[in-house]
Amino acid sequence: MMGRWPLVLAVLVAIVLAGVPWFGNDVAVQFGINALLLATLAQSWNILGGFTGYVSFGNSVFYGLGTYGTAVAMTHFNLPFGVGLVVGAVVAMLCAALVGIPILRLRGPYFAIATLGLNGAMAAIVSNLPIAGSNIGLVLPLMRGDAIFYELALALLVVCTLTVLWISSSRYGMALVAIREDEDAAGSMGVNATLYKVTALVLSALFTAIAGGIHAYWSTFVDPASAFDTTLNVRMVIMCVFGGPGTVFGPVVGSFILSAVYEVLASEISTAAVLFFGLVIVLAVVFTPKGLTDLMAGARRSGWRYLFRNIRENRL
Amino acid sequence: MVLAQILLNGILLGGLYGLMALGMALVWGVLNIVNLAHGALIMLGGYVVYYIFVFTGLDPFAAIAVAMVIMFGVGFLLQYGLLNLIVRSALLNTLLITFGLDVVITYLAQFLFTADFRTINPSYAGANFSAFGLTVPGIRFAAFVVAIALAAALWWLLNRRPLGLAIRATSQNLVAARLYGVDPRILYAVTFGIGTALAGAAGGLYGMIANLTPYIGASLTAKSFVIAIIGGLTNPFNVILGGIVVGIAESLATLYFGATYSDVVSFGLLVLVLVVRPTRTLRAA
Amino acid sequence: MNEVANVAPQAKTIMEARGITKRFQGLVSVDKVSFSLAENEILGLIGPNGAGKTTLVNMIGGTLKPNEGDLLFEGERINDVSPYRRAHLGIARTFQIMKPFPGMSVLENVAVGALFGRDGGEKSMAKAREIAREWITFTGLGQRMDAHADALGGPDRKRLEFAKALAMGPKLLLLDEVMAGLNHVEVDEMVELIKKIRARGVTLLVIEHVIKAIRSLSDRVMVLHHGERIAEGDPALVLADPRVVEAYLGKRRT
Amino acid sequence: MKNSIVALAAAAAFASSVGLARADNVITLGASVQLTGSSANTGRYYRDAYGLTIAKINEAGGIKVGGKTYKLALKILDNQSDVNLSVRQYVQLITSDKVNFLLGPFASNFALSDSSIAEKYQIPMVQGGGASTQIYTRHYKYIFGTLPAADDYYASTIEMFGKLQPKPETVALVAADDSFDVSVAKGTRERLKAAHMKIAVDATYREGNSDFSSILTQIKAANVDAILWSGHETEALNFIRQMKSLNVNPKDYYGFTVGVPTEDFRKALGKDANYAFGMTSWLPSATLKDRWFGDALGFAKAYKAKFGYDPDYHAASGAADVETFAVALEKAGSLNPKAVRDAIAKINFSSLYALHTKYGENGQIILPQIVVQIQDGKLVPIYSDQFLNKPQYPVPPWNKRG
Repeated sequence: MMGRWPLVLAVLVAIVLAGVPWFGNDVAVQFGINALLLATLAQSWNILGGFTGYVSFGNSVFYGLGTYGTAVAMTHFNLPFGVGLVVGAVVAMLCAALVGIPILRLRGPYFAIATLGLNGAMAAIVSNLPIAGSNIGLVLPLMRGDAIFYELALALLVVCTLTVLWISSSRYGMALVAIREDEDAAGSMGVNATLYKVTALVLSALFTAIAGGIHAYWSTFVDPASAFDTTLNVRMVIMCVFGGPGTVFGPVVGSFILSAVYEVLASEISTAAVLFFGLVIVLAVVFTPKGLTDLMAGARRSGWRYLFRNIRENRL
Repeated sequence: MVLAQILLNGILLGGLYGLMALGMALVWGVLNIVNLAHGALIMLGGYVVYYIFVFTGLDPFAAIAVAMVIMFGVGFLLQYGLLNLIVRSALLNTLLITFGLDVVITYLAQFLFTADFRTINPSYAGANFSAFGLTVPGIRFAAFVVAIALAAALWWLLNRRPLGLAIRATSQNLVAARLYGVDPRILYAVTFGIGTALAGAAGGLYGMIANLTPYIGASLTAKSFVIAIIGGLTNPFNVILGGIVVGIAESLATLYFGATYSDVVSFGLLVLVLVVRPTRTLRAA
Repeated sequence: MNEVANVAPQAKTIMEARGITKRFQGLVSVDKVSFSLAENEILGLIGPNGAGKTTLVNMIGGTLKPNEGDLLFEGERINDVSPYRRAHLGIARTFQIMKPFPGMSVLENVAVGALFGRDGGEKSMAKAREIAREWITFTGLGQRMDAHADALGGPDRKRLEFAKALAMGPKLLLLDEVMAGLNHVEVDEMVELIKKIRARGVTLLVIEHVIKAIRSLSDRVMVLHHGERIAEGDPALVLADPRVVEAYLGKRRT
Repeated sequence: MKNSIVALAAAAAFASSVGLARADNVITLGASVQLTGSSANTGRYYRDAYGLTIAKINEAGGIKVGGKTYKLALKILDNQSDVNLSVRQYVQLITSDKVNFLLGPFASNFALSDSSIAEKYQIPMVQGGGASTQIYTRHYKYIFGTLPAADDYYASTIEMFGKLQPKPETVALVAADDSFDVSVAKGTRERLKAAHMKIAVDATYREGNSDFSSILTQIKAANVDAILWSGHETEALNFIRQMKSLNVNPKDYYGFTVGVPTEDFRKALGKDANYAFGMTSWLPSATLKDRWFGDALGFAKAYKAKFGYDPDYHAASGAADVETFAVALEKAGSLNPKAVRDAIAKINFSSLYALHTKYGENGQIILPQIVVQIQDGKLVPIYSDQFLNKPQYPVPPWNKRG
């Protein structure tokens, strides 16, 4: 399905990125940790959203659970970071499995809406849990050495992307795509849709939660507002959709580009960056509703007219 | 007595909640757009009422009527100039674009109105009266009445006027609008305009009860969203009823569990309703 | 051919419906229909539009549940078995409103059938592709192996729909109007294909409006009208039955 | 293919960031503050106070460190009221903008996470926006604060209760659920207990809440003598307005941790602001002598002249943060972060903000809260360790007001 070139390049990129802490400066590492974690989130979202087409606004639930699982394990039980990550990941996966079974019965928009509500509910619940520091949050021990966080984030992204690579060429991935293309037909052809959807959600939760755990330890502070942040979830969606949902490298490329653009804006025009962020979303939806990969294919075929063809297709 | 008063609080607040959700439910049900900028439009409406009140000295309730006309225009233009371009694309895209709109409107509001708190504070703002031993805050009572009246007006429009019939027909089938001799683009814009006007009214009433800041939008969107789902998208009175259910549930949660639990209750209700009876509440999308 | 129908009682029954009924909001779509399918039989199912044919297929396929009655497959009651499990048991179907996976290539579409069909399907991707290629060639789509499903024209989509079901390796195949919209030559080809499939031991339930095809294919024919079974038996006899002619053909005459 | 090339380019782009060139006679203070977003209303006090104080110090010729004269400069970023962003911006300030020292953001939850960055990079941060004790219980070495401990906010109020006639006996305690307000509630609870007062209603509400009717109904039913309230300014405004519309009248007293001293509060409520008690760690007075502004009055005047609104304790606290660096730098005689940190730990000087601007063992300033009340639209200091002015007490019910 995929040529050899992208793979070779991807490996090269990964090697270059792994070297950043040695030849880059602190800023690059800082930016890198954020960009890599965001790329991981977009890639995790891709597993469910890109392959099965189920638009989840509940991934921030798993991010929050990973965050809190790690934080609670480290602060209340003095467990090492590695164990904290596992705790966070297990909690998030359990939640994904338990919640996934009822809400993945919902199709399309209903599912998106239910997950949106789920995130609100989870934030509200956690902010009432004393063990999670209620609404105040938890302060984690401080660890110096951002290079470690950086390499961890990179490793996570690599593993997550390898997982997606495997999915894209496996029987498992065929099932997910079949569900996306037509769930009823897939069912009639022997695809156990519930099983595949729930496992995809659980896989997605796994990587999302670990990213949350890494972020928690790195930023040393978690609170419900930032752990269960719908905006973060929207960002995952935008990055994935921008890069190309259901592709292997699209979400990663999409999130790298958007992270870089946003970082430049945030430091150059500070306040107006938000406005720009909003405008970009609006314009992107109007002109490139099918994402970057479609944009590139479309632009190759028909140049700038591609943009207006999209409008013609979707307008009233 | 405390319980009775708290129920009353919940019901009165619920009326306003319902009005907030009314516009969202209309736009959602007819245009199939889940408008995440709805709360921002409520906020905008609040500011419009505030400025009319402050600069012309017009009574806030009269100002709401004026603001509804202005907000109708805003909504009409938004739909006609922007949202009409994407209504036929996937739901995800309408979610994203309205999220983007929310960000833009909030930013512009903070730019134009500053982050200062604004309150629509007519002389009678704190007035109250007693009934059956309960204290009834005047403004909240009035807000409740306005909410019911607007729901009734919307019901009348949708069920008794040709325009309303055309709108309802459109929600079933896009081409149907043409049968009524209306350009669907205009019809969509009018529908969104009505939704925005209702948001404007809700914003004005909200501004008389609580402070306006440019940042209230997101939480109001979430609230409207919950209520639109609980109340359903088809009948305005059910939406108001949904608001009242949420208002009462939140008030009782505050009484029995503490005020920090009100969100647990409303979001919990949302998820429950969706999981238990998804198709009852929403039309097939 | 007629012999098969006559010896049906002795042949092993693969599927049986006992008085199954389906109502939609009070309207009866299928009304207490009973029938059975013998192993390796071809049963033609005809009836005017809205007679409940597709509803019946949907109930056998599992996308709809009957309100009353029992469905048995190889002696087991399958009323509550979900569609994918029925596919694993060996029931495959085509959809009247075709449901190809539009974003997938023809090969991938068919491979899904091989990967998840009878007994849970083939576990190896390579083998599944192998199987898929065979069936694509078998149905005459060999030239379009790598085309996107949504790029196919009508007749090719029918073939794709057919190939997908075949790749599942079914024991029982439900064909819902696979010949609609095909020209004479194509119909003849399709009839030949179906005969070949039967020769491989598959049992078939064929819904069709093309009477010529039904006549030449079926061992038995069953007629539905307003959800009720009004006739069943030897194709020649059934198609000549005045009730059938009135219900089904008569309407067209007037 | 194309994707991968873009990725490679993106990777290269962030592998090669460039540091800022720095003039060698300028000391840059960096801060990430809420200039937009939900906390922008208070965030501006810090932006303005930082800017004003730095300008004033430079006007006076800058500061002498180790025999060399330096000017101060300010690098301020907008964290958009987003904690995650503020953390990233502090890192950016340190690593890419290469600021010398850090000033703080507004609010405890921000200070809580941002202080970790200061500690991580061992760059001193003096912050005037976070009062929660949580910030100081982590034994960080590089974080100092000019807001007194949140636990103690109601200390002077409760002390005053003992001297009031009639003495309030039953209290309703209402607090938001964020870091600062939970600290306030915790400390207040302990103090009320020690003063043998009864907490009849103890309610915590969700940060950002706009409807208090249920809580107010419970307070009304409990018929308390006093309400002690802790939260954010916008919530305080909503609380008072709804108090009036539900006709809730504590018999003697209602007080707020925030809001009362600000001009906004009085403007928004008009006459309904009267009688509300509050507290402030700072009032502009001539007794607070200051090296750069003369005294606190001079600061207040300069501030109002430049920005058009009155400063409150947030602003004064922010100004004190800048002055702390100025004084400590001169004392340390070096720009070395460690040396400056040690100097800050030892300083004790009179500023526009506090007679004794010095930091306790944990890094937090110790300063009493002055009880204030709005009387006829004016802010009047009432009590610090003795009565400063006569309180209008007990507060009249809503329907008995002019």
